[in-house]
Amino acid sequence: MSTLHTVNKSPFETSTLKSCLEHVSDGDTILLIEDGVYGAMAGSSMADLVTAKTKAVSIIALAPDMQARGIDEDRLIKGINTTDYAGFVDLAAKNDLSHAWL
Amino acid sequence: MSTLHTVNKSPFETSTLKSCLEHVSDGDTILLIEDGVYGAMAGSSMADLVTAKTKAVSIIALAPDMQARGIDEDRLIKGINTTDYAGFVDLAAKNDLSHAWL
Amino acid sequence: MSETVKKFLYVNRKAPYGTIYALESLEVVLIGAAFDQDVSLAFLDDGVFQLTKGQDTKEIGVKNFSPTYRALGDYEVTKLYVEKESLAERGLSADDLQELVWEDEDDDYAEKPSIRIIDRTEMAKLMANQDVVLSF
Amino acid sequence: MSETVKKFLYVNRKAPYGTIYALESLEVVLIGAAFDQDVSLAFLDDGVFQLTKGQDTKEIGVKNFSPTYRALGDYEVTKLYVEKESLAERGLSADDLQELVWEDEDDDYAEKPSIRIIDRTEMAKLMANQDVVLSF
Amino acid sequence: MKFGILISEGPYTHQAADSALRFTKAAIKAGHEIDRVFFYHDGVNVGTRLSIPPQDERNLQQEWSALAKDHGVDLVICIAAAQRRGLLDENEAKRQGKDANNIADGFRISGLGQLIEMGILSDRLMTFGD
Amino acid sequence: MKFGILISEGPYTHQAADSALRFTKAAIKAGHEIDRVFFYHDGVNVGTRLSIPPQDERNLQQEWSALAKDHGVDLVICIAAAQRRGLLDENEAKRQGKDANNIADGFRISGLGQLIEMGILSDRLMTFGD
Repeated sequence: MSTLHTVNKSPFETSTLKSCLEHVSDGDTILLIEDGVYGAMAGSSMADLVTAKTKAVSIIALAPDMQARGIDEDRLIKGINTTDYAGFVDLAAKNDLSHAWL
Repeated sequence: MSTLHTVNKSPFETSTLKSCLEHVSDGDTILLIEDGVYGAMAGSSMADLVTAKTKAVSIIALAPDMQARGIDEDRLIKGINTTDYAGFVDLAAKNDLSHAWL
Repeated sequence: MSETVKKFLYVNRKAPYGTIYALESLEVVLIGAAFDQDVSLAFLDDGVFQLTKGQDTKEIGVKNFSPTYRALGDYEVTKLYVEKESLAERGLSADDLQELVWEDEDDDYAEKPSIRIIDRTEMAKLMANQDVVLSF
Repeated sequence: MSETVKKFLYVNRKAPYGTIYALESLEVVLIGAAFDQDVSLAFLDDGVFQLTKGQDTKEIGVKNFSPTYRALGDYEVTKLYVEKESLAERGLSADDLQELVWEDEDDDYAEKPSIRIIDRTEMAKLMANQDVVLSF
Repeated sequence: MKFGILISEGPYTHQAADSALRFTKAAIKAGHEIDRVFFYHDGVNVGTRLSIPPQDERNLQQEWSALAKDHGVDLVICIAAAQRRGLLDENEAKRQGKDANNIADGFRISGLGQLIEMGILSDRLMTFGD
Repeated sequence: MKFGILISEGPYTHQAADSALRFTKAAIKAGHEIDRVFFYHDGVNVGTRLSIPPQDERNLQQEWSALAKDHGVDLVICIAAAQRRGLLDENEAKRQGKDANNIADGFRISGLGQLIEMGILSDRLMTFGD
């Protein structure tokens, strides 16, 4: 059993990403979408918290939402990968369960 | 010149109250309304931050919103007062400017 | 469809009244109860505020839906998991919550508590062990 | 009405695209420019993300409105205050923002920067010294 | 004192439209003048006459329409925000080739300039949103 | 694989309805089946035919209606949420004594049971909200 968690909020505005990070199980995937992609940026006040989880869970940012917000790949925290909508669908199919953190 | 700041978000869900507290001027008033009234509760993880501001600014919680959420007056941080909608109107009239933190 | 029994988890992370999500989530739970699935409700973060005692919405003109949680037992919705850490961060304890019960027909209709206080690790396990998660 | 000149401050605290507030705030600023008031824009918290360079919304199907900020100078909206601490908390610096300019007709149409980076104390003072605050 | 009210969220989903209504009633009761109420963002949805809230709940559109009737409060819906969200009056529906309209009594559709004007002419501008 | 999609926010105000649309298109392209799309909370407002977004912006209602037409996607609007927010079909308008309706082609109004059923019958339920 593994879960795909989606987070669509900025971690600077809401506590959603923090709560998600505290409730994931090892081997799960967190996909950052919409304003959630800001959580993937290196050098922010949230970066340490996110970086600490990149070993236990797979953290991925949705590239279309990054591009919309002007975030280059080289700005991402090390260990965070990107994907597109096709990859989003694959992640949803591959994991047993999807959990949207709203 | 003094400002009435209104905050309608839970401080546990969003950073709105924190940002408001960091941008008020001495002598201003912060009125907590809607889910913002949770910021007035003693004993929470936010209480120290709020308590620290009760000297420089007047912090007030809207009683109708407290009652709706089952918060008794004796649960409030010391130094926080309450008012009703008539008092809300008075505060808006008495201060020179209103600033809604959304 | 009667043969499929799935584990449904309703995740409640939002406070009542400021937004409609808590109320409309409860409406889904009530309708969903008719489908005979294995239903659990999770209350964490600001969702724990949904269950507090003494809510009185007269002065804000919004309907008080907190009594409806007491009806959940009659709908055989009997597993309400509340996160301990979320309560503590908000200065709340179990005593601040409504008493919610259900009648166990296998145990001479004994009244049993519906609210189960669990810690964050248990909450994470609960979330991992579902077929469908509905969050609002 | 031409005699009344009020200080209007538009407060931008939200990121673009995830919600429509940034775009619809900008639409108010553009309309408001015709009223010859004393207009300032404040960008703090996630509002600083509105001004970043290199936004490309092709893949999400939403209109890219970031070029519109470059037109503000032509509307005589020339005071865009950006909070330093908000940038730093997000791992950003002034270099990550678009270059926005206006032409000063009193100075031989010299191009001058519209963005002014200020610290939190200055932002608080700016907010205190207004006649109308519009936040979206 | 003259108040202007800005409502930025739709009815029922956010409490903002309720809070604005209670503030407005209290201000009128205290003898203040409500210059105008401007509906922006999802706030435009307050002005639909097609909503049917449950019978044991408040009907925000009707309460606002009553304030317009009883106290002459000017209820203005932003045209740009309304078009995005499908809130039309008869003229707009005709002009846009739509076969129906849904605006309620007491509301009128106009431009964003009415919001700026409200900011200039009122003594205090109050915002209720999310 | 069979996907069910839950949309909880209205069009334009939140990106959720856009993200859901792009996910749905990508899933269809990858050969998956979209069992149903259920519109709840302000999501019901996606289904109004009266919206007129600016010409240089996307029209979400039309894109969803096209998916219903081209791929048989079942677009279901929650009746309780729709009544609160003023989204009606012809039958509902008649039944409730309203003089207009505003639902778009390809959408239908039904009960919350359709959401639960979607959860039971689909392999994965995806939620897009705020």
